[in-house]
Amino acid sequence: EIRIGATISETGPAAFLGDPEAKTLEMMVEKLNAAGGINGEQVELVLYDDGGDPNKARTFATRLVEDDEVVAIIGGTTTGATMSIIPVAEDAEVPFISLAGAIEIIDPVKDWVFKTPHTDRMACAKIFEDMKARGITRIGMISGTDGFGASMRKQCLEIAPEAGIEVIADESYGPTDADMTPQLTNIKNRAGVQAVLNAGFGQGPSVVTRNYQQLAVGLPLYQSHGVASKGFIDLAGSGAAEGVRLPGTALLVGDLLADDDPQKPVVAAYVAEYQAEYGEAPSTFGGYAHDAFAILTDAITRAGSADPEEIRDAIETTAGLAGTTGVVTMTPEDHLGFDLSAFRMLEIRDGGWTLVD
Amino acid sequence: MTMTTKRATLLILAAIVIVSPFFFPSNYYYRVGSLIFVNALAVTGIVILTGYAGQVSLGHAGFAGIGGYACALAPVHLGLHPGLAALFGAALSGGVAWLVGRPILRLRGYYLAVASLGLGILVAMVLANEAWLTRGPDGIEVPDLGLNDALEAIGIDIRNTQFWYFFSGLVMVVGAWIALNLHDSPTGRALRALHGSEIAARVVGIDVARLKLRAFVISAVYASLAGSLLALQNKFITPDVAGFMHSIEMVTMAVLGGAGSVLGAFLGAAILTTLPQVLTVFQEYEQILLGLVMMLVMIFMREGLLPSLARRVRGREK
Amino acid sequence: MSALLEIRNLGISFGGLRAVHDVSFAANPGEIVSVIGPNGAGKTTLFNMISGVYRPGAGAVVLDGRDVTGMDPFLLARLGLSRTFQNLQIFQNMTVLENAVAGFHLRESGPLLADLLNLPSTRRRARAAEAGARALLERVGLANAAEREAGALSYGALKRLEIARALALEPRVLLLDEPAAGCNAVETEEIDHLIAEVAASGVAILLVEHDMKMVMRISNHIVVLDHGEKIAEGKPEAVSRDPKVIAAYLGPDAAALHEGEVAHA
Amino acid sequence: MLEVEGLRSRYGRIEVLHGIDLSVASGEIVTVVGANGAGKTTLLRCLSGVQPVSGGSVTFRGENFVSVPAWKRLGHGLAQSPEGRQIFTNLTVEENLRLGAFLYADDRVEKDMGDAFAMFPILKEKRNLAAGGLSGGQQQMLAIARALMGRPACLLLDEPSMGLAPIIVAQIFDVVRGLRDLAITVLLVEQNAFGALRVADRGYVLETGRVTMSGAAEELIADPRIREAYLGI
Amino acid sequence: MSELMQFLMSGVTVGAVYALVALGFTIIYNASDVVNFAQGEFVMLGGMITTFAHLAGLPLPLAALIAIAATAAVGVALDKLAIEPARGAPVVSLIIITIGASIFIRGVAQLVFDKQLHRFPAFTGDAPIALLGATILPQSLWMLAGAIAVFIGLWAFFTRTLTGRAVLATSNNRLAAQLVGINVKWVMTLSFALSAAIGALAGVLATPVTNTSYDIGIALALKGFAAAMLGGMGNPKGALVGGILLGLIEALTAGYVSSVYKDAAAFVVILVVLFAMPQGLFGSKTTDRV
Ligand SMILES: Nc1ncnc2c1ncn2[C@@H]1O[C@H](COP(=O)(O)OP(=O)(O)OP(=O)(O)O)[C@@H](O)[C@H]1O
Ligand SMILES: Nc1ncnc2c1ncn2[C@@H]1O[C@H](COP(=O)(O)OP(=O)(O)OP(=O)(O)O)[C@@H](O)[C@H]1O
Ligand SMILES: [Mg+2]
Ligand SMILES: [Mg+2]
Repeated sequence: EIRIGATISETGPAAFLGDPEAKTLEMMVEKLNAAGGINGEQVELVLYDDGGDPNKARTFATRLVEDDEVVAIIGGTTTGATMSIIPVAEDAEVPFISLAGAIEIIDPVKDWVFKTPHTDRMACAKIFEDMKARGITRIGMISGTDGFGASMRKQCLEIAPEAGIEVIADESYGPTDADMTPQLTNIKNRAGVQAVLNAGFGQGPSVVTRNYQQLAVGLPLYQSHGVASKGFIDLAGSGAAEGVRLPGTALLVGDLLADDDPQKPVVAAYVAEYQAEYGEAPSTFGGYAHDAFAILTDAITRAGSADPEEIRDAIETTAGLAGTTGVVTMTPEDHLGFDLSAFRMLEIRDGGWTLVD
Repeated sequence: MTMTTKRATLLILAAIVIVSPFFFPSNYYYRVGSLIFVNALAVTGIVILTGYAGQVSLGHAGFAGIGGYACALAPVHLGLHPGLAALFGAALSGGVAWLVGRPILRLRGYYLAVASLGLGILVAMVLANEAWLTRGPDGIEVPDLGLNDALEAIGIDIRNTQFWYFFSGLVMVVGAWIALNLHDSPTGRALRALHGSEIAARVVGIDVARLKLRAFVISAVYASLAGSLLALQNKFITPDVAGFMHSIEMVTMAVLGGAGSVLGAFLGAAILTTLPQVLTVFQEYEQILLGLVMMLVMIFMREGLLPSLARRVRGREK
Repeated sequence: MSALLEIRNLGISFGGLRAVHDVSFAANPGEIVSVIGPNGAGKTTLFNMISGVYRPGAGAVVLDGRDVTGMDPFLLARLGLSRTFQNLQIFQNMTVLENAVAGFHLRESGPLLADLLNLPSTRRRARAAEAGARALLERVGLANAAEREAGALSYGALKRLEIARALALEPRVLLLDEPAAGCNAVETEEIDHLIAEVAASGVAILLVEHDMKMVMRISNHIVVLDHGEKIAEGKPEAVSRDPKVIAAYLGPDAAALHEGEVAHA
Repeated sequence: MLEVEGLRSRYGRIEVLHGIDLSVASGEIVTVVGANGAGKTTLLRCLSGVQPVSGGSVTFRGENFVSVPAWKRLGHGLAQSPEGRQIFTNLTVEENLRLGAFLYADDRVEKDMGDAFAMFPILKEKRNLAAGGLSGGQQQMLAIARALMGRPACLLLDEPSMGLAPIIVAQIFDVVRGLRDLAITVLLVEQNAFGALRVADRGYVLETGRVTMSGAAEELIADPRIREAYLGI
Repeated sequence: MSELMQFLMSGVTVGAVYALVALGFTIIYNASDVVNFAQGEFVMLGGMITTFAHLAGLPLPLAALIAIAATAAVGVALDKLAIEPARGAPVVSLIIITIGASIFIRGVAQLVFDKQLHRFPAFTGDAPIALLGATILPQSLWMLAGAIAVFIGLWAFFTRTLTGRAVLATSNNRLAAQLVGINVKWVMTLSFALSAAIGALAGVLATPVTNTSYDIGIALALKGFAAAMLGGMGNPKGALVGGILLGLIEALTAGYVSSVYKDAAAFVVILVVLFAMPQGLFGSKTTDRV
């Protein structure tokens, strides 16, 4: 029996992200075991809910390595949780695949730490690329003050100059705020703003989108990958969400992918299974967990052993593995394994996703 | 409280720290143990402020935040050793408590609660938003204390989690000792007196404003040291330590255990720290059970666990 | 020579109500000055001003030649002024003994650090205070209740506990607000003796009390308030015969105070 | 009207009433005297239902009262003016009185309030003041007046004269006497034993939780033991 | 000018939510001196039950009514099962019970419903109403009207009815309340039912604007608490004014100063107000004499 550990924010402020992640892992383990496990061995998933609290995440990580004696850890829904798990994983020499966004997780590269989501920096780059293509150079930003929003804001501001984008308005909102019209009014009234970018997840972006329509701002609105789920369109209302662009993964637009796209079958299978199991569409975040689990099982299979060190080495040699987020090829210097091209620019049209390019 | 209950409390606490490891099946238990000790330390501060002096604070996590971030920032920016940084944090927390305490301690009951809540939230916000200094909501690394390396150098080989277990345990026991000293001392009596009747306390010559302030500062130092211990052993800290939920948690631990008692503080911390760990087997029922336990304890042991248990034991002896 | 405690033209209003207006009198060491008057005359309010619980709206309180008007009670306590309350102010969360020990606060308290570390000096001070407190409880007849929780005492016992706590300060001026309320005639007499004893030791005592027998028995001087104003002042004999006082306060039974207990039978 | 047999009550583990027997006939005025801590207040609290009874019985107008909750007892005609006054300090004087007649919503409430104001004119003056702002004696008057607003058939008074000026004390005893004319039964606890015995028909002496003496009021006044122990004569 | 107007509209929208939560605190507080930290969960239940009843095909008004009734029942259950058995416990213990209850209710909601964000349509559409160069959603007006209506109701209840007076009397002096014939248990039950119903109403009114999910309760309870303290706890006027004021401070700070520190600004204002008025804006001083 192979034990794999996970600590995920199934509840708490990041439950929006963690819930589909946990569901995905449970579903995949079940499926894997039904299919005979890895190399003939059954897999046991030890899953804890850290509620997004980094301190708890660390305790659970300790529990996973010390008490449950898992061979690898998946988790850390948020960057904060991830960062406090890292010392445990490094100390105990157990491979750890994070589901959080920040670039610090893998830069500089740490021996035992990997991650599956795009970095925020990549999301910013993708958005800026699209803006440039539309001739937009001066934008207003509004971001959540939670970890996700703050981290993405920071990355975007950092790379904006080299991308040729000028951020001339910079506003924020709290994770539970219910009205962003003051911030948006300020952005709207700032002379020269050509588009607005909202970095955030959960409740905020839908309110921003509705307020945006209420104020009739009329400029292109970009959201981040944090809202990439069908739920967002429902919450914001398809009227308000019409025309919103955001960088998303293949997951959201599975049926629009080219037939020869290596991600197409993976995405189709995952979405179908998830839908069947839970009666709802998976979100990008569930996809992160999917990829993490896929990378891990792939590595264990190739290593032919459940020894943490050998698993780690095998993860580092992952090559051409098609996930929902991208096609992953790891190296000792790259613990993420894909680049910008894995992002697709999406636009909401008629209440659904369409590919921009 | 008599001399003997004081000595008994210390003995029990010390025994728990020393004897428990013999029953630990794995290192993880050291981790949980050290968390209990750290929480108990913070809650002991609440016992002094709330249990002795009757002043409510819903913002003490703010001081834990100051203590924790001091350990992250002072070594980098001021070149302080992380251990000294913890003391620096404690001094800073004490200083902040001293400055804001004077005006807010004039308030009573819920008004004091909301003012201290505001204070805690302000600290949490600064920690989350002043990313140039604190690196924002995603948190920041904390340098190693280096004490267990030092121990290793003199031949005591001890795992990191184990070191932190004993170290936190030691600090907690010292904290308990001081709190117990205070309880029976003239200052402690004066604090309890002003809890009973502020006006009568003034009439017997107690400088109520000054004494409340002292309790506030002392409890802030406790919270700050707890925050430092947490940051140092996690080697990472996020603004969550300063968050509202953490403040509520501290107060809940204190009340659950029995707000006026140091051993109660330990009991409350132990229960609320281990409960989520135990409840993981119930998966999605965890929150429900946690809430249920809190309610049941307060319904059936309304003065908190320890005083109620003590009463029951005494009743049986009769 | 000025008196130990001097009240000069003291006054205060609540909303439109002049609760106390232009009241003056003085008290010397060893003297028992009683303040009497109908309910709502302003006696307690007067005490509250003298002891710093209220800040007077007008006038001055002079203690030992020093103007202490509106000074915080804890500072007044340091200057030797202590009091009991009409509405009991007991430290309910403490034992009877601890309540009494709290009265020793000024002599008992020392550096905070010594208290935190339980240094010998702290222990010494605490021991001394406890011994003193036990002696006082003995004096007010509560010695065998020392270890009980204060909240569990009957009303009359609490009244006496307050007196013990006030005495613990070794005050130079003692304000007693209805000390005998809730005590029967015999118990009242015990309190009489206690007060007289304390006065004899050189303490100036201000007494508010509705038990006229007690007041007449032990007062050296009586001040009568009505509607916040002083309407009479003087020796017990004279005051109790003052028609104004009889009309406003004593009522027709007043005669009984002088004609022995005849009227009672 | 009120029949108490073998009544026991305890605070925690400490029993303070060890089997009290006492009765009050309809229209009677009965007083209970005793030293501090004898258990007088505890007795009255048991009768009004705010203090648990651990043994014995309380019968009011033929009905077993032990299991009747406190708030229902006023409806049965039993009112109390408690020790320590227990007024609603945050409500106005008038609201206090109105709540005294909480059970009623008829015209008599107005009239009773008028009577209360007539009895204690100072309360009328202060009708809109928060009751917590009253002087001690004024609060005592309010407590008595509030109990009367409840239209009791039997009134329990715990030290009604406490903190009142002599002139008012005399008046209170007159009021008690007057209750007899209104056919209101009174159980009176007093430290002013002399005054109480003078208005009462009968009296009980309570010592550390036990009735040690009882009898007609005149007899008790004349009893040398009482005179020495409680009247200070 | 239109800018200022927009900020004010935003402040009123958000403030109405705070006010509704704060008003919900009032009754239980007035009956027992307990700040019920599960009040936010009542708001959540109002929104969630309406959402799911609506999804199940019930018309919105009916769904809302069911939600309010069901939440009131939860309030009664909370009183009967947790608060009443703890009768006589210190106020802090009762507060901890309400915190436990809030965790419990949240846990149940997460099981019974789900962890997603939800919303149902606004009562009268989403077409913004233009006003002096600013816009406001029709639903915001519903919220404001709701807050004012609840305020008037509560104000009348506490000052015009004997039952309201009895509620105040119960917290002021429980013993005396019993002596004058008030069934204090019933008063508590009534208070919990009313508070819960007001909370649920808040959830029904606000969800189309704020969204709802199983875990919105804590944040709302916190803001509502702050608003209630700003206005003066226990006073309906304080709750209304405190709530709206808090919303306005946040909106104006976000608009004119810094959106990052708008919550901080709100608390700074609260601190300043409390320094000057330790009982909040309309809190009455308790008169207890010595
Ligand atoms: N805080 C206050 N607010 C309003 N009125 C007050 C306040 N304090 C005192 N008063 C009024 O001042 C007057 C004097 O009250 P005080 O308590 O001094 O009377 P007292 O002489 O002590 O009476 P008693 O003999 O009944 O104790 C009373 O009419 C009372 O109502
Ligand atoms: N809350 C309490 N807890 C424990 N014991 C109590 C409590 N209240 C009163 N007692 C005890 O019960 C006994 C009777 O008290 P009670 O108050 O009935 O006396 P009382 O006759 O009314 O005295 P007083 O004349 O002083 O009012 C006393 O010994 C007292 O110490
Ligand atoms: Mg008085
Ligand atoms: Mg009594």
